[in-house]
Amino acid sequence: MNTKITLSGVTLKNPIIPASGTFGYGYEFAELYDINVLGSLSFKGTTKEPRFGNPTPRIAECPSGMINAVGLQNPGIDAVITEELPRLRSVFEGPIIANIGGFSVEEYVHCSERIDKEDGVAIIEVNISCPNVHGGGMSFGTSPEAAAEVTRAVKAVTKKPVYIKLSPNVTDIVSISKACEEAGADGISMINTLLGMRIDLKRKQPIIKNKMGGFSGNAIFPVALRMIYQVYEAVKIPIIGIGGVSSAEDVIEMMLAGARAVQIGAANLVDPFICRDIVNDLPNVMKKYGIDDLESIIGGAH
Amino acid sequence: MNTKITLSGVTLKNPIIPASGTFGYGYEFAELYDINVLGSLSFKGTTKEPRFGNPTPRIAECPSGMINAVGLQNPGIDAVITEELPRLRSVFEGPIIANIGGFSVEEYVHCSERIDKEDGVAIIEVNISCPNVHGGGMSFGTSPEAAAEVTRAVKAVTKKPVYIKLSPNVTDIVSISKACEEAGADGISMINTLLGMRIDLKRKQPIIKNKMGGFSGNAIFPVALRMIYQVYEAVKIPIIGIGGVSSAEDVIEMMLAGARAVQIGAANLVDPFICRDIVNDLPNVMKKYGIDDLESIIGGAH
Amino acid sequence: MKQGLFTITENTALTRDMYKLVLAGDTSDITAPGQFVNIKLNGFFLRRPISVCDSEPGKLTLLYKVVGRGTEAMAEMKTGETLDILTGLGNGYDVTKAGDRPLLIGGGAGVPPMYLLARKLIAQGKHVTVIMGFNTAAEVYYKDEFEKIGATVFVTTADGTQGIKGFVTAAMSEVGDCTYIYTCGPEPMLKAVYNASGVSGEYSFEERMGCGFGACMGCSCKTKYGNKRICRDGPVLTKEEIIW
Amino acid sequence: MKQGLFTITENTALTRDMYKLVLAGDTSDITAPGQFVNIKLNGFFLRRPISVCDSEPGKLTLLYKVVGRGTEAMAEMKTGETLDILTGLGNGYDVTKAGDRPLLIGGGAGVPPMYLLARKLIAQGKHVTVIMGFNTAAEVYYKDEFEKIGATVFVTTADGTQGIKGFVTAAMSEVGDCTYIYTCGPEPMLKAVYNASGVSGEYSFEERMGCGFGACMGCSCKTKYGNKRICRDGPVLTKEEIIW
Repeated sequence: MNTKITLSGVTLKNPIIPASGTFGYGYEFAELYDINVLGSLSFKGTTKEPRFGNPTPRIAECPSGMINAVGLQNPGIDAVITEELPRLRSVFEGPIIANIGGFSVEEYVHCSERIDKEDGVAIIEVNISCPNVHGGGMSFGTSPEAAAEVTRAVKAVTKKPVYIKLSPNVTDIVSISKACEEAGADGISMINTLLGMRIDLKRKQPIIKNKMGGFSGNAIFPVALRMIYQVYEAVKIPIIGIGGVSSAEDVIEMMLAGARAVQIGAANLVDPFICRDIVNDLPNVMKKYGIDDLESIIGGAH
Repeated sequence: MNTKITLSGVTLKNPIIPASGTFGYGYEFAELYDINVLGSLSFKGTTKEPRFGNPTPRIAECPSGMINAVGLQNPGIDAVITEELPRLRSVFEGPIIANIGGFSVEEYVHCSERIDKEDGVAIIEVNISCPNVHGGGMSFGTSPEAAAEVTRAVKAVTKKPVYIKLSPNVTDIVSISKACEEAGADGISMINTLLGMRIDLKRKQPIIKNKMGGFSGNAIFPVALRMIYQVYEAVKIPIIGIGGVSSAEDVIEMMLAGARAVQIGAANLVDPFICRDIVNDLPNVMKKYGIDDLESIIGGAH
Repeated sequence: MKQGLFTITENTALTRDMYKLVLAGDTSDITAPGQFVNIKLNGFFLRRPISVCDSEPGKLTLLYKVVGRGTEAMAEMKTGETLDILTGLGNGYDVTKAGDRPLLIGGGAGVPPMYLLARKLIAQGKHVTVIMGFNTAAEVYYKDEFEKIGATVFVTTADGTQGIKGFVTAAMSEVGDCTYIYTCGPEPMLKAVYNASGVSGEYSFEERMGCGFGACMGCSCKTKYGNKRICRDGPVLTKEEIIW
Repeated sequence: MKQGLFTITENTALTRDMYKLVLAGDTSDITAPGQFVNIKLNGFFLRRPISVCDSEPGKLTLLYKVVGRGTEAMAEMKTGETLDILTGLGNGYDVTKAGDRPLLIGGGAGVPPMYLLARKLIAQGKHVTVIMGFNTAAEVYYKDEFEKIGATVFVTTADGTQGIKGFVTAAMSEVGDCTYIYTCGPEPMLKAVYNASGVSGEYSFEERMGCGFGACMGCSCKTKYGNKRICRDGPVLTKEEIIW
C-alpha cells in the first residue's frame, strides 16, 4: 500500500495536507497529535504586514459548510519567519507549504523573497483568491492576465516551486490555470472558498459584519471536483485539490478527478483530529477500492 | 399577516413558486395536494423540439444537495401548448411562469412567440443558464452581450413580462443582470444550478454519464443569497430568488437579501409536499420574526 | 403515493451485505408487487429507493443491499427508530398477466420484489416457480421463505457452490414451459432472460433516481412506446416495449 | 482539549427557553470554571459552544438557551443519546485572584459558568456573592442551586417582577465592597459592570466561533495586550486588557 506522492520533486509520505487558515502554524495541533503523520501542511496565509483582519462577527454557519470572513489575520511575514516558522519546524519535520497573501504584486514578491531563504519551506502557495480582502487577493484570481503577472513576479524571486491558489468564483477557471502555467507556475492549488452570505432573521442584517465571506465545507466538494477535473485536462502541472474534503473517500475521489495531493480545510475546524484520522483510514479505503499506489489513480477518472 | 406580493404587475397570493424542472407541468403534484395554495409555478423547461435529454445516469448525490444532468427533457413547445398547459390549467388557477429553454436566439424567440398567446401564462422565464446542454443555454448566461441579445429578441415578440434566469457560474453576475435590465428584461430569476461533479469510486468514472451536471439543494443557498444580494443593489427590476430554499425561514432570508418571490427546486424532489408546507409555515415564521407584510421585507438586509 | 412515518421493528443481516428491515406503518398505498418505497435518511440529501419485499396492512418488509454510505447508515439503524418514507411508488407487476405457470426470476439484490409477487400469485392458485441467481452460496437468502409459501425454487450460483452452476438462464431450461416471466435484477441478467425466454413478461429496471416519483426526469429511459420514467412509469416494463 | 463521547442522562427545560443537559463522560480536561465545551449536532456543520455549568469526574452539566435551529435540535435530544463533544476549551476564570469576598455577576444565559466558579470558590472558604440578572421573573433559573451551595444570591429583573428592579448594576451597589469581580453576560452588561466596578475582575465574552479551539481565527478580538482569540485565549479577559 503506497500512499507516497510527489509534488514538483517534493516527496510527501501521503497526500494529506491541512489547508491554509484552518491549521494555524501547526504547533497548536501538535499538542493534540503528532503532526508528523501529515504529508505536508499549508500554514496560515501570511502577508507583508501584520493584520487583524476584518471586524467580527466573521463566521456564519451553512448547510454542510460555513462562511468565514477572517480576512487574512496574521502576524506578518517578519514574525512568521522569526517566531512561527521555527515553532512549526520544532514539531514538524515534513515539507512545509508557505501560503502567501497580498494586496499588490510587490507584496507577493516581498513575502516570497523572504520565504525563499527558509529551508523548511518546500513550496510557496500564492493565494490570489482570498474573497475577504478588498483591493487585492481575489481580483488577481479572476483575470488570467493578473494571475499570470503575479506568477511571473513570484517565480522571478524564488527557486522554490510556486503553486497558485485559484478562486472558484470565475466563469472560466481553465483559462486562469493555463495563464498561470504559461507564466511559469509549478502547480495549482484549487479551489479557494466560494463567495457566500447568510442573513440573521432576527436582526434582518447579514450575519457577517463584512456582509459576505468565503464559503467552505462539504457543501462545495462537487464544485471543487468539477473544476479540478476541468483544469486537469487543460494543464500539465500538478494540482493540489482543495474544497470540502472530509474523508479518505473524498481524498480518493479528488485524486481521481486529477488532484495530486489534497488539502483539508473546514473539516479541521469541526474535527481537530480529522487529518490524522484520514491518514489512518487511507490504506483501508485504498484496499476497499483496489488501489495499491495512490500515484496510479491521479486523474484516473479521465 | 399579508403574504401577497406582486411581480411585474402580477399578483401572487404568496411568494412560493416550485422551480422549473422539479414540478413537471404541475398536474402530477395536484394528485398529492391542491396546488392552488401556491403563489405560482414555473413549469418544466420547454424547447422548440421535443427532447429526451442526456443519457443516464443523470443524477448524483452530494452533501446537502444533488447533481442533475437531465438536459431539458421535454415534449417540445407544441405538445406543451396543446397537452401539458391545458392539463395544468385544469388544476391550477394561479399565474403560471413558462420556462423556456433554447439553443439559439431563434429558438427562444419561437417558443416565446407561441407562449405569448397563452392566457394562463403570466410570465415568461427565459433559461439562459442550463449547464446541461451543449452549444447553448449556459453560454448565453455567461456573457452580458449574449444575455442582452436573448433578452431583446424575446422582448420583441411578447407583451408578457420576461424574466431572465441567470447562471451562477460566472465571475460577475452583476454585469450580466444589468445587461439584461438594460435590454428590457422585466425581472431576473436567479440562480440556476452550479456546475458540479461526482466520481464513482468503484468504477473510478464520473457518476453522471455526461460527466458534469447542475448542482442544487441546500448546499448552494449561501451562494444564491450572496448573488441575489449583489444583484439587488445593481438593478431596479424584481428578482425571483432560487437556490437551496427548503423552509419558510429560507424564504424570508432570501427576501431580505432582495428576492421578491422565491422558487423551491431540489427540495421538491426530496419532499413532494414541501411547497405546501412552506406556504402553511410562512405566517407562523413571519409572526416569529415580527413581519406583518412580506412586501415590506424585500431587500430589508441592505 | 403517500408520505408516512414508519417505526423499525427489525433490522438484521441476512448475509454479509443483505439486510432485512421490517417496519410498522401505513402500507395502504402499496397496491402492487414490484413497487418501491423511498426512504429519507438523516445526513443524506436524496431518499433511498428500496423495492417492497412484502407488505401487509401495517407491516412493511424491505430487503436491502449495503452498497454505499447511505445503505451503510441504514444497516446501523436500530429498532424503535422512525423513518420518513414515501410509499406506493412505481407501477409494479401486473399479476393478471401471469397465466397458470408464471416464472419469477430474481438476481442478487433483485430477488426481494419476487416475494410479494409470489405470495400474491400463489394466493390466486398459480403454480409459481422462482429462480434466484447469486454469485456464490454465501450470498443466498430467502430461499426458505419462498418455499414456505409454496413456490418451487431453483437457486443458481455463478461458482456452483449452491444449486445449479451458472446464471439464471441455466435454470430456465430446467424449468421448462412457463406462461409468463416476471424478473428483476442487474441489466445484463435482464437482457439474458429476455433473449432466453419464449414468452412475454415484465422486467423491472434500475436507474439512479432523483425524486422517485416522476418529478425530476432523472431516470428516464426510451421504450418502444416513448420515453418513460423508471420511477413512475416503471420500474416494470413489458417485454414488448423494451429497447436495449 | 479532548474529544469524547458523552451520554445524555438528563435534558429538561428550566424555563421557557433555558435547558439543563446532564451528560456522562470524561470530564478530565475541564480544568477551570468559565471554560466551555463544543458539541457536534447531527445535521449541523459547526459545533455548538456551551459554557460549563458544573463538572465533576464523569459528569458534566450544561445549561443552554434555545436561540436557533441548533439549540432547538438540542432541546429535542433524548436520554441515552450520545454526543461527540470537545471539552476543556477556553482559558476559564482564575480562582486564585478572588480575594475573600468575590462578586460573581451573570446575566441571562451568562449565569451558568458562575455555578462551577461559585462552587470552587466556596470550597476554598471564600464568601461568594452572586448577582443574577434577568428580564423578568419567568426567566429566573438556578437561584436555589446557588443558595444550596452557600452563595449569597441577588436576583435582578428589568421589569421588577422578582428581586431588585433594574439591571445587575442596581444590585452591585447593594452588595457593597467586594475583592474581585467575575462576570459573564451580554456585552452591554459587561460594559456596565466594568464601568460600575471599582475592583479588578475577569469578564467572559461571547463571539460567533468557527472551531472553538483557536484554529480558524474566526472570533478574534483586540485587547490592550494584543489580538486574542475569544475561544482559546479567552473567553475570559482581565479587566485591565479589555478594549471596548
